[in-house]
Amino acid sequence: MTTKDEDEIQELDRVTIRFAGDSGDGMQLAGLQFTNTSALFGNDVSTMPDYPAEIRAPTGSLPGVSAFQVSFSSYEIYTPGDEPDVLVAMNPAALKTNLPDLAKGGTLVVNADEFNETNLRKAAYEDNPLEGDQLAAYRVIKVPITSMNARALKDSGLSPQQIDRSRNSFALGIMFWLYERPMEPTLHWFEEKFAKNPAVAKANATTLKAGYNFGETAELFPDHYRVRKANLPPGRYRNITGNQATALGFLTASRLAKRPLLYASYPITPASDILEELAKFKRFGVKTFQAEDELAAIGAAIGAAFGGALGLTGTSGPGLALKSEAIGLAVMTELPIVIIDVQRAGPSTGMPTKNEQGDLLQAMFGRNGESPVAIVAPATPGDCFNMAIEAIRIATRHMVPTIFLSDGYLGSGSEPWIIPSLDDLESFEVTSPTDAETFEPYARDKETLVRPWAVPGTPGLEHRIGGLEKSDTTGLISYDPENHMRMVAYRQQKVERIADDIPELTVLGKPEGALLVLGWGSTYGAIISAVQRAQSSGLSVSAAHLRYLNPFPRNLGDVLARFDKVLIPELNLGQLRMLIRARFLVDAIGLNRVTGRPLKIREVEEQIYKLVQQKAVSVA
Amino acid sequence: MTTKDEDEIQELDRVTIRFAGDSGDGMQLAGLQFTNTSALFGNDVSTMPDYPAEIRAPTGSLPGVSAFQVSFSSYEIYTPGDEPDVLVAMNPAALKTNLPDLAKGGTLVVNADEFNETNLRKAAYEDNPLEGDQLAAYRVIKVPITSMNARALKDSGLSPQQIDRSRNSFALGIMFWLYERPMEPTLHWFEEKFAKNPAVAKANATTLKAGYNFGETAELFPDHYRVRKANLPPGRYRNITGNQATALGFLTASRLAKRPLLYASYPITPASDILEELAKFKRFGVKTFQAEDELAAIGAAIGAAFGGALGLTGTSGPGLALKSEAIGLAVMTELPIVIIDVQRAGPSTGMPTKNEQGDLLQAMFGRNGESPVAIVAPATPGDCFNMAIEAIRIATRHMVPTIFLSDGYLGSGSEPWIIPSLDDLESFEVTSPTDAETFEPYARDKETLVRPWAVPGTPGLEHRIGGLEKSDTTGLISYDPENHMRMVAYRQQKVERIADDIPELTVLGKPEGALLVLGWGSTYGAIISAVQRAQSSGLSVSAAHLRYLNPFPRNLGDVLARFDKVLIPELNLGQLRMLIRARFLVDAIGLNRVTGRPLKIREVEEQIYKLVQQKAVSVA
Amino acid sequence: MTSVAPDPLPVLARKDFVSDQEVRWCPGCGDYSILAQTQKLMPELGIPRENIVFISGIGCNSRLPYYMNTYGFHSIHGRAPTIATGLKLARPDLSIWVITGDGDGLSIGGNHLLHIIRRNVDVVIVLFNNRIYGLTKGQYSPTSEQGKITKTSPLGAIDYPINALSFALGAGATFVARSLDIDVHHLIATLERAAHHKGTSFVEVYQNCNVFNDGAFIEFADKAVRPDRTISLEQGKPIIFGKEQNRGIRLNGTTPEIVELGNGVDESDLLVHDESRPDRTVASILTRMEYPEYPVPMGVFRAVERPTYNELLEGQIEEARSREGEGDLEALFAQGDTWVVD
Amino acid sequence: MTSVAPDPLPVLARKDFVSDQEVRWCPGCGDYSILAQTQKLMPELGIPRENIVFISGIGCNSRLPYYMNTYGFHSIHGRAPTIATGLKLARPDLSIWVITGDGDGLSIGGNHLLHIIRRNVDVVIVLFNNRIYGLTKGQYSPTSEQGKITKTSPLGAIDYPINALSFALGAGATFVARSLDIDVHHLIATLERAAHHKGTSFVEVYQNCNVFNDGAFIEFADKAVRPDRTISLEQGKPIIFGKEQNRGIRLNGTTPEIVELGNGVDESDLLVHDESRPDRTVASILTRMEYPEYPVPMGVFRAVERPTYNELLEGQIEEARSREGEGDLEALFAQGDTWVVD
Ligand SMILES: Cc1ncc(C[n+]2csc(CCOP(=O)(O)OP(=O)(O)O)c2C)c(N)n1
Ligand SMILES: Cc1ncc(C[n+]2csc(CCOP(=O)(O)OP(=O)(O)O)c2C)c(N)n1
Ligand code: SF4
Ligand code: SF4
Ligand SMILES: [Mg+2]
Ligand SMILES: [Mg+2]
Repeated sequence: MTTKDEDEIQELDRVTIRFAGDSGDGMQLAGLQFTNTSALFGNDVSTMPDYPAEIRAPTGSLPGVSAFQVSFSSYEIYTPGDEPDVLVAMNPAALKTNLPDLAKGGTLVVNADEFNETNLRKAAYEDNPLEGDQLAAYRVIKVPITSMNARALKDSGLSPQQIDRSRNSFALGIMFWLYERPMEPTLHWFEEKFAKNPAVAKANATTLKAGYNFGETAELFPDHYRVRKANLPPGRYRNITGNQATALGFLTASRLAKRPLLYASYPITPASDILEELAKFKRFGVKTFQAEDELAAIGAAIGAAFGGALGLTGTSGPGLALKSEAIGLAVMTELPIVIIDVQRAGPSTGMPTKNEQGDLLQAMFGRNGESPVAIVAPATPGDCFNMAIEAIRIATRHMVPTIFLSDGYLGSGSEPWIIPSLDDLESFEVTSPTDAETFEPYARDKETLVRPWAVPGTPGLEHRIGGLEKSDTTGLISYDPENHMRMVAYRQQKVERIADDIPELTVLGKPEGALLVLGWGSTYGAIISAVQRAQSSGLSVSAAHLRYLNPFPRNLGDVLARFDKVLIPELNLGQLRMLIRARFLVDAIGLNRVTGRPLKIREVEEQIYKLVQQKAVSVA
Repeated sequence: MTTKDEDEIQELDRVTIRFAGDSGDGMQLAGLQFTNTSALFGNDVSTMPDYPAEIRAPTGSLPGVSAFQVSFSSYEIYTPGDEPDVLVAMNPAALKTNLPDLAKGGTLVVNADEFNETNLRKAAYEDNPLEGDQLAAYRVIKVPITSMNARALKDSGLSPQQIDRSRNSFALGIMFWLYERPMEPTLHWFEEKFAKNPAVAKANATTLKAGYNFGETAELFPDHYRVRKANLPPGRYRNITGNQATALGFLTASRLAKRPLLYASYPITPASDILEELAKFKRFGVKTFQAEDELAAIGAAIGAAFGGALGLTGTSGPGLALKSEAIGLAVMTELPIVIIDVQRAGPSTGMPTKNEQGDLLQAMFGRNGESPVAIVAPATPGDCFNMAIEAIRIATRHMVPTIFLSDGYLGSGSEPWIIPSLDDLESFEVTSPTDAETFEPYARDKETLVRPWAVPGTPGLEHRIGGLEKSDTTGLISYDPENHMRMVAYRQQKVERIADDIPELTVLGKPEGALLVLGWGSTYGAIISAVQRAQSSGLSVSAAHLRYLNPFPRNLGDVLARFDKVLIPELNLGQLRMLIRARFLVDAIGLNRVTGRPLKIREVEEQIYKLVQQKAVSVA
Repeated sequence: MTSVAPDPLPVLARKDFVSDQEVRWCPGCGDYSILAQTQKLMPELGIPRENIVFISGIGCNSRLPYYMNTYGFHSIHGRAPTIATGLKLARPDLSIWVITGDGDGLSIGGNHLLHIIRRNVDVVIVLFNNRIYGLTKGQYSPTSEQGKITKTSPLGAIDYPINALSFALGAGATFVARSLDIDVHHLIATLERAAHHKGTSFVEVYQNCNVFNDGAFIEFADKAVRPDRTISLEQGKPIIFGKEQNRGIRLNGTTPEIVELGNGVDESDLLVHDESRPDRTVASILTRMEYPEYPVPMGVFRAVERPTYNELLEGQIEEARSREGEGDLEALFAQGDTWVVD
Repeated sequence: MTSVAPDPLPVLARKDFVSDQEVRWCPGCGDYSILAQTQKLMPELGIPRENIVFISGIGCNSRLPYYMNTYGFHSIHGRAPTIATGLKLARPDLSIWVITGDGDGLSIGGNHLLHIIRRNVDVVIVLFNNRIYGLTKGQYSPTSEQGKITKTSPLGAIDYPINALSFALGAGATFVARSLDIDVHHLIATLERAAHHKGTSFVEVYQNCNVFNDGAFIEFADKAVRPDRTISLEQGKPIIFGKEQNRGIRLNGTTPEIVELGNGVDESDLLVHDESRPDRTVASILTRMEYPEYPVPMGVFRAVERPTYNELLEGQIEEARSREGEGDLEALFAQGDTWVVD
């Protein structure tokens, strides 16, 4: 998909760059600036940061490597790219840990200055990879970034240490030149960010330009590239991470439901951002509570919900495990709390900064007794906003604890997001009874089986709830066998009937065919991209993505029935697959990657080709 | 099945009696004495207590009723009976709560003295049920037990209160006469039990005999009954409850594995007995630790296992929820702990004294990430002994946390148990490495994938474990993507391969046919009885009972494939059914009762007839 | 569902706080008295019934909310303080009471108790201390004496007990008091003080479990010996006790001593009780006076003012609003770099 | 897998306790020093390396076991004391060290810390107090000052902080001490004392997190001001401090006062430090002396003897055995009424 143009400018549809360096090298900043610039320029973008687990591992060490991947394109994209086309490696450790991901034939920009003996030893390189044939498969561009940056800034008045700290801007400058990006937004950003320290702002500006000029002047690069604007839906955009979108979504839900929000949480990677984000919104009346642990956090959410507020708690997998018992209490008391789980790689502490979809079955079943909850899962960073609102809508309309299953990849990844207008968002009524004459705490709506949300402070509605089995209608304690059977069934059916209140599952592609690729959560991008590619090669394959996991959309069975085969890619050993097989007795096939990394388009594509071999039908 | 004999003695195959009265009425004692006497006499027996949830609800109140059901027979039985043939009701509240269960045409022995205005009001009776037609469907025997007991003891020197407290012995005396039981064992027991208080011992003896004589003399009973000895497997027997058998089983496992046992637990109904039982066994070297909560209890078990001891913890459903996170740690560190879950009715606090099989999916999936554990489930009270040993054997041989799924019905129900001889029990070797040269903490056995259990105190084997992902073989921390995938797979396969080390599933009845009734846990008795009855009516039905739930016995798929239909009765909404459907894509049918009560033979029978209608085949 | 204009505040009586649920503790249980005093106190507080919430964990004690005709929440074991915290933060207008036990509050729930107290969330906590697990039928609890024989300690408990009030003071409690189930006047007065305190009020009530731990407190709490074996703390007064009011407590350095009045010892030598001492040392010394070495102090040990967590949180919201203005959601949506695609 | 006769006990050196794992704290982190002192101390203890176990929870601090060439367990957040308890009960022969942090030990793990201390399980607990959550990148912790601005408290923390040592004393700790990451001699001496104490030894170490809470202790811990702003507690000695050793602490009633020596005030007026006071009051007063009001006491606050939980448990087993004889399993199987079917 490359077209050569007269000016030594190659036109590309999509490029993926990974900036990799030491934690101290500012790779996240460089990546973000590249992202924002590309987005402002009009590309579609998608990003994925990759932090080390250690706070600050020793400089130059392998565990200290920090990376940021950005994919930008002239068409709509859904993932930050399977593998980078360009890798910027600021030191040997960064090269070592990231090279395996670089596309064969890809471009490698290395900071040659850092390939000294000490650093090579820290990265456990026996020989200098820049010498010899090790990198023959790549286009290697060696740039003495450290020294060129130092030269550019020799008159800046900054200390050598400070000077070194702007090497990332030099590297960014090179990339800007290589992909024809404007420098202005970044120059502007330097001014704002370092307002208190104009010398630093200036130094970064200087070296950014130096890098840019170096790209233009040096003959290291045979040509440079152009990625045209994407044809995106019109609107005002910003770049947003999933965790930001989650925070904004719940804040907005509180506005739409006209109920105050209490967010109670205990910090845990990769969910902490949400607490940190919401803590900034005090002027919106949001209350945040950093609890002593996860049990206390959900307890507080339940207390808030009992008080008529939106009780929200958030955590990651190990914290969800700790909340299990209390979620059961919310099931029994039928209070509308929402539990955010930003999943990470498990089991146990696992790999806290890595990604996985390992908590679906925990969310479904991780409680004693028959204890159904509603579950939703956003598909993209921006979709976290929508599904947060949906989670609150479902919880409050159906008086049911609702689990919001995000993951680390969604949470820290970003994409352009059309800034919504409040008027476009539907507000939903949440009512509480006030009539003492007719009030019964466990009287149920005939249609939805929902009990009333009676709130302290309402005269005449004084009542008691708790974790013991309730008597139908009155809510008093009951050990009656048939009452228990009835209540168990009510709780189950209440959740099942939510299916009437959520959208049907839409199929991307033809409504029937040889293969349906069914996914959920953050694998959306990889699946859609793979299916679109396969479709454009004429394969009879469609995709469907579940954003509602309990209950399933009401037409799911019908959708499944119209395909010969069903493939379920998941970042676990087959959790959705198990639910689908059990429910629909469909021999769904799994594509299961549990590596801590996001799913790749190619992995899905390969499976599609395996399953729909030779079966290609012509597309009319 | 009744044969009249010359002496007005009717011969019966099986009788079920329920003693019901106020919590203070000593119904449990009366029931137990009847049980022991019947067992000593040679009947097969099966029992079920039914305590109120309150410690001591107000005398005479409905929630204060306590009951004990015993079934005894001349053939092997597996349940305490679907419904009592005889109900002894010591007051109106006992009548009210228990009458619905009495078989139509059954015998009702009531303490007529207690049907006074106060008691009737407490039991919310508008009219005295002993007057009028309310009880027309039963054979009602009104006995003024209170006054007759008082008369019998007027010279006992006891206070009126003390005298009233032996009413249960009077009632027991009547039952002894009615079913031709010897009084000696009970008289002997009074002497022992009240050794410090001979006046009380004597009073109980006196009134027991008075009751017996009343039965003989009064013409209230048209005849009395005989239930002949059962033809049980030979051996020395005792009566044992499931919780007792559990405690003995783990104690024995410790002997067989030659590893000391630490039982760490936090009290919770219905699991507390096990802690109380094991606490008595200090002379066996068992250590018990009443922890501050369930999280601490499992932590202590993990610590003990790290130290090379058998780390055991026990709880009920809500406590299992609290242990979730730590079970994940045991999965990751591959330490052999055993977690007992004596299930009770949920969700949440639910109905603590009632029964359910609601925790199977929690046991399977209630943790973050892919976190497989082994699961076993005893089928009868006595089987708790065997499966406890199996749990330890599996945990230690496969270095895997193992969940022992009992339930309240098993735990407090009892049955005759052939006292084993230690020589008949196979000991199993549990080894720990000592060779520093070859030791690697996460080197795996090729066959079983099991890692070595290296124990502190062993020189040269110093190593570190924890909840972060481990590097294959070395056990060092690893964030490597492919290593994670491999380790996730190892942990999963390690559990799957336990299937090679457990017995195949046996089928009761023909190995193929129209219907297989597949069960697990405490429904065993009801299922077996129902299937045997259906078989003897010529139906093509067999039964199979899973005592190993993860992994399943290796032949389960084959077994399922040989039947047209599969019925899975469970005391939940279909948890095993879901696993079976997902795994084998078999359209298994559920029989799901979630009432807090044990399954009834009749309920299973009815389903069998529905599913194998008219299809009866002749039995050769 | 038509809402009517509220009547003028009705005058409530005890019976208005009695729910329609039959009380189901063992006959003779100390819980009855605590319930009765609590119900009696409620009308005195002048708080509309609908603004009162009782939250409990699990245990015999934790059944109390069912018997109060207020809003109530019988939650899960040990977690009542967390629910109370969430409710208070969401609804600072409510009067919130936490009912807990020695097991619920000090065993499984110890951490939450610690943290609610240190945060000084404005709730009343009543801990029913019967030194046993009642509901689960008689295992030892964290307040059981060492050596106590129970179902789970057939050879005697080997845990060293927790002193609930020392624990509360250690957590920084602003209000700490102790009372006795059977001393009904003292009990209601103590609960009333707790109700009026702003911040976390922690009240331990010695409660007899006549089924599993009968007479746990009888040696000093029995009416006949109570004046000699307990102290009724009174604000601003020297600490005097005894049927004859002839004995007192003096501090020798930091060690309390029992002294006889007379023979050169007079009231001025005695420790003067002051609940409001900013430092908690003296209160702490008092909490560690245990029978039989000392008479057992009853009453309010400490009552000081410190901003509550809920106030501080509301304060931050107001501050943020006054500084940055009411939040504008759409502006927030559009924060940072934005661009337009048309 | 042949087991060999053990060599005569080798003399170990610090390097024998250094594992092959690369240390991964931030450069400049106070954890390095605590690790170094711990490694240095180990050979002094004369305990075979294989009999030492380090158990930690989660946090930066909790990485320490990886760096010790002993047995180690990096467990889950807050639960290290429970694992240590189980291990000690199963294996009383081992020397067990618990490594925890202000978040791990006092937030999520507060209850376990309370209970292991009150039971007096014989382990050493070292709490790295950096007054911040390090590993999760800078949220406030239960020891953060009120008003502290962090990621989760952009307007300042509103929690009232926990004093770790007061907490430990309140839990009935038999050994309580405090030291400082950068005061290496004091630190190793303190850890050594803790190692030799029988029962739960609780040591708080002020630890600088130079990334998220740099300089948290610098105001009094900086070498230049340390003599004037801290106290080095010494057993049996009057409490004197200051570069010139010219100031001391006197108790006025129960309130500590700073006094200048001279002008009629001499050492005999001062509080004499006695770690072994049976009553914890004075130790408690010392733990609550905080900068800038007071100089900060460092060293051993309390060291008293009380039977350990593990000893008591072993004792009960021996007692049961000597009274009832070794358990006979088959006799136990056949307990109660039995009958024979032939
Ligand atoms: C998670 C959990 N663990 C254990 C239990 C069982 N349990 C209920 S109440 C209780 C202890 C009660 O003791 P306490 O708080 O002193 O209350 P009391 O009954 O003495 O009033 C226990 C262990 C439970 N309900 N939930
Ligand atoms: C159940 C659970 N909740 C939350 C976390 C996230 N977490 C890890 S360490 C930590 C706090 C660390 O603070 P501290 O104990 O003070 O250790 P430091 O990093 O400061 O040494 C938190 C909240 C976790 N790992 N597990
Ligand atoms: S068991 Fe004890 S505490 Fe519980 S209700 Fe009965 S007497 Fe009261
Ligand atoms: S974040 Fe702080 S405590 Fe953690 S390693 Fe870095 S400096 Fe040390
Ligand atoms: Mg209690
Ligand atoms: Mg910290």
